[in-house]
Amino acid sequence: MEKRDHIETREEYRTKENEVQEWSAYQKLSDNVLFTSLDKILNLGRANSLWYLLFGTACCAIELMQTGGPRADLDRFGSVFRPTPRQCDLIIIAGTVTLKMASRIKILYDQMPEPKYVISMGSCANCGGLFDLGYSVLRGIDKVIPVDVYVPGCPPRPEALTEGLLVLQQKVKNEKFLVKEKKSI
Amino acid sequence: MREDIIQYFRNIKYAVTSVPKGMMVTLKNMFREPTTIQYPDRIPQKIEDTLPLNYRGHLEVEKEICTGCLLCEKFCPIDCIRIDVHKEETGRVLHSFKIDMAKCMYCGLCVPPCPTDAIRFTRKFEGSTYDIKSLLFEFIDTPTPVYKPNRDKDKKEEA
Amino acid sequence: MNNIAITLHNFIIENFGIDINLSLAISYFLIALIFWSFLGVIGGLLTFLERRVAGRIQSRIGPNRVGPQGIFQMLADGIKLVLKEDLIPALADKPLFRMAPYLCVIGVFSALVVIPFSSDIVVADLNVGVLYALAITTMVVMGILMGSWASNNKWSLLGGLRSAAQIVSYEIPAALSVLSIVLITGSLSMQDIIRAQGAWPHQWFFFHNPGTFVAFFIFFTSALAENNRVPFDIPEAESELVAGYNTEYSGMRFSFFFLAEFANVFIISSLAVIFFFGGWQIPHFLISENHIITNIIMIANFLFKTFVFIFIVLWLRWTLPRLRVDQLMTMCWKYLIPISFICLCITASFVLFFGGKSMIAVFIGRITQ
Amino acid sequence: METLHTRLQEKFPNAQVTFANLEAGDHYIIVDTAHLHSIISYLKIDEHYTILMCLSGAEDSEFLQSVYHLFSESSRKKVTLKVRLPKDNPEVETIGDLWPGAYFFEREAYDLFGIIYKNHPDLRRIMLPEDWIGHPLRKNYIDPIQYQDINNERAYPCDVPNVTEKK
Amino acid sequence: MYELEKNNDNTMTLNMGPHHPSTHGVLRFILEMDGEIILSVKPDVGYLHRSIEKIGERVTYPAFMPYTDRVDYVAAANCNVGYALAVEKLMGIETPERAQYLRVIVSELNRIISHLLMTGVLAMDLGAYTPFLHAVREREKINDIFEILCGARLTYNLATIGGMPFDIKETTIRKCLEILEGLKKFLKEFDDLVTNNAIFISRLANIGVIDKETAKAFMLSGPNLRAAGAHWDLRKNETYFLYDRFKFDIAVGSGKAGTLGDSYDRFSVRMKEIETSISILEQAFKSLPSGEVQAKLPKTLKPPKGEVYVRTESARGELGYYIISDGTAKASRIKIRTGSFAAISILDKIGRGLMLSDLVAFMASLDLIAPEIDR
Repeated sequence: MEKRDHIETREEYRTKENEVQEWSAYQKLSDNVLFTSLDKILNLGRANSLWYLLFGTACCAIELMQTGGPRADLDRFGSVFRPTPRQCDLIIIAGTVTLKMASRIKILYDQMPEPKYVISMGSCANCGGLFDLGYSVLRGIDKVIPVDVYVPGCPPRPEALTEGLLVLQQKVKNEKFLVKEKKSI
Repeated sequence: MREDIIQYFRNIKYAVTSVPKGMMVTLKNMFREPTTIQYPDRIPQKIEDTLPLNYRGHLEVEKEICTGCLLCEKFCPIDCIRIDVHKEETGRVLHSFKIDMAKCMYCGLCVPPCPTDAIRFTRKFEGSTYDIKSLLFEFIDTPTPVYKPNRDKDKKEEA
Repeated sequence: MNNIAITLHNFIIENFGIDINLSLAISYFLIALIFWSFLGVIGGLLTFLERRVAGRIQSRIGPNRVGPQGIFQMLADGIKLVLKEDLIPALADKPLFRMAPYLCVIGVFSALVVIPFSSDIVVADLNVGVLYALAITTMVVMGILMGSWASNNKWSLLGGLRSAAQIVSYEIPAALSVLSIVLITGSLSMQDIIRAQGAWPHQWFFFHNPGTFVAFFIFFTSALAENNRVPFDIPEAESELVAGYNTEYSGMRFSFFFLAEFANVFIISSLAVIFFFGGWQIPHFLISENHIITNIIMIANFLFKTFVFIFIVLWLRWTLPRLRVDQLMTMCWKYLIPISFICLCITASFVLFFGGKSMIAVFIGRITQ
Repeated sequence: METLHTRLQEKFPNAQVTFANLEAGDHYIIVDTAHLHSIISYLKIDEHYTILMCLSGAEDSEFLQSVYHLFSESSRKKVTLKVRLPKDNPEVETIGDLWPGAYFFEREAYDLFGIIYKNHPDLRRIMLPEDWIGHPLRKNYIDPIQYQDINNERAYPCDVPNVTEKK
Repeated sequence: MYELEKNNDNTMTLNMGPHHPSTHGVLRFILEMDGEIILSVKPDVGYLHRSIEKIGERVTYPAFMPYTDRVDYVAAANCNVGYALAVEKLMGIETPERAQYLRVIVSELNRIISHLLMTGVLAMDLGAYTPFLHAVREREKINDIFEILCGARLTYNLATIGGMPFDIKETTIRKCLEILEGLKKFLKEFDDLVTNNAIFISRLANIGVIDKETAKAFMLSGPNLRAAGAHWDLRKNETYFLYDRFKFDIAVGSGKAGTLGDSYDRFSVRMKEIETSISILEQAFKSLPSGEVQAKLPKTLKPPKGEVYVRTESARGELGYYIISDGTAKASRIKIRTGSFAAISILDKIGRGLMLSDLVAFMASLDLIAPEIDR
């Protein structure tokens, strides 16, 4: 979909390490028992409901389908696919990203509401992989959008992607969500 | 006209009969055991152990038997293997053996040429990480002299 | 004791002795709160149920990690949706965009007012209950159309237009098939319709005569279509229109649409039960002296029947492909509406010749003569 | 195929039709650029080579080539036709009017080799974005490291500094 | 069916893709619409152009094998063996009989899972998600077989030039036959659920009718051509890999639901081909000869100067490799002619006058796969 004209571009991408240092004052706040326990509950909710975008670029898309399929069943962890980026928390970059496609993926990423996560699935999305030799392939999706979890494999088998999701869930659970909200005020 | 009317009722009949048929199939499936393998925790056996022996998972290098012949590096079309061999007084010494698992395409072109099976596939497939740099596998921690298969064979014969 | 709001009102006046108007307001507010949160829970539960049923049909499991058997999955989804950023597209019509999901929810939830859960528990037993239920659920189409227009997205717009055409068309066969029931009972009140039926299958309007028998299927089909469920989910057809009218909605607003859809499943199933399957009617030997116990049994009976129909809705959802727009219209205007007229005629003739007695009663009467 | 070659020579005396015999694989016929369209339509209509199997661009040392693989269903024979085009002005007549499906193959050859097909209704880039520079399958093409605002250099750790001792 | 009037004032331009749930990857169509009716379709491909043909010139002949996997990842084995056949023909290598049998086995297994995916996805595009997951369930079982054979699930890299790198064991054959038995049962169930469903038929019948002449003019091949009524199967008409030793019928469209060459025919041809493949596999397992699986080759492959165009019947039609060798270890040009690329050009001609929902069904019935189009 081309929805260039109505995108609210958010310049500030998550810069993970800097944030923690800058807002150390809020960290003390977050040590508060109430905050931490509330954070825990909220994060548990968020982590167990990571809806991913129905979107695959190449070979890994087939494994992504099969991960959603009966054998691996991502739905067990509360992950279902949604066709539109507006309702997604997670975009799984499944496969090769060409230079022509890169800007489209950035648009898709921009269309997703915060908080949003990115899993880079497979060698091609990680760093260009075997198409490193070509001229038209982006060497790593992290050149365009920030990546949270890298899943190795070419393509990763469904269990490997499931593990990637679990690793991401762990990351979501350890985030300090309420404090982040404070920051924007 | 008459055919149209017949068609009209045939359509109704077909819709009424075919829809329940499909519904019976889904109902049957509902009472079958789900085929889901509940990775990672609710399974009787680790997935790794259920995979066939020739599964192409992550690569592994046994540094003790690496001859430093660089064949695997040569056969890899995308240069994801980097071997560092130095010539020292005692002979050739392996200083580093890096495999970039983030870039590797798991094609298996590097494994057959190896004369000693030092580089081989494991059945590991898990390796999700927050940091792509951790997918650069280094197999040599301390400089290791390369393995010389011929001399070893001679020794065996003597014994 | 027709109206629990009045009961509550009396209770408040007796115990707290406050102004009549105020206590009426309080009691209605409380009732509204209880029923709305009930429907919210039902809606959430249905999302979970749908995923589990779908899972089993597709030989997988479905959500099973949050809580025992994943029962708290809906809570996790709820938390997440509330915490999501509320995106409004830059070129959207903002007031309409904000309003649309609420309109949808209001349309669906207001229908609950006339749904009798037992002989006593009904918010308001309107004498035009049937009309009200059919009319107020149509408000959903306003919400959908509004949201789709306001999104400023072509896919949404297509979805909204499809939805408008669909819901308005299918209103006709639904109303016509319910008309057969009204013809028999001579009343538009839900309670009267239920009271005209009995606890046993042969007393249900479903088996009343061939007209009502077919009318049920027409009603159910058109109710499904009004609810945008498969095989009539063309307004949000995933593979065609991305996500249809809710393409641009995110977070809380999307969850309202979502909740409205699932609440609507409950509403249509309960309407089917009320009109054709005897509603809360329980056999005589289960009616005890204690009002509360009787009511609880009635509610359980009603909810059980409703959930059977909810299951059928979900089952259909995961079996059938969807129709095309023109096929949908063809089905409505060429098949459902003529057939529902025929049903109406059959029922009318039954009422005329047998005085509203059911087919089985007439049959038994003939035998015993 | 050689008989076909002689027939073609008889039919088109003005055209240069040469037969190339190689060490291995298929043989092919090199035809004149100006007569390509008439030769192919002759082959399709009179010789019943009704199937166009493949249309591709290629490059040898001096020329760009447009290669046509034709197939006859009735006689089960294949024929490979080639035209050689100068690198500075590679122009050849389109055969899309004979096989409409060829338009897309021609667009691909245009995109990747820069071969211009005359009378093509819609000769745009097909694989690469419109603002791409160069025709990548030519031998002297250098891969870009910058496209729009994306820096496409190899990133660490994929690019470990190469310190390998090689003999 | 519909009056088509090009009235520029009242049309809507709709952008479909590259992220659209029904475009199977990253295709993009610019649609000119009058309400729900499509006036023109402009395919915009290339979002997955991965420069495989250029890479073919940069790597040696054996090292290109993994790249052929990625040409068509749904039927990777077909691409593998096709490439191996092309290079063997260029070099004049004779492949051992058992290796040829193995190639037949892997290509037919792969054809089954490719067609399973296609039929499943077609059902999904029509709104039924369950048949898709059932198809995926059966796919998984055959994926397991591939895992046992070559160690990978999707991108197999299972052929070497001059043979096969693995041999098939007795236990694997038994397991394979078991799965094929299960598959037959599944196909019956699938017929009840999808093929004979009234809604499904009404969505596909008479939609996107391609007649034989148009199909040939647009260079269609494989199942899409056969659905138009052409008795054309490279396995039979241009025998390779000892396909002449097996008895099987060419599945041809019959037009039983509507017109010959409509979407339903393309669907049912694929369903029939699954059955054909099962029977070929059963014959192959019965008559598998013993012997070597790898021909003797020089250490570095340097084909002589020359060129070759070899085509095989892949799951999506004719898969042709056009290899020009200049006598070195690297090819001078590798062109891959695929079925989907030819099929995409017909969308505009047939797509005009369809409704949006029909276009989705039509596209799914053509079985387009993005990497095959873009390579």
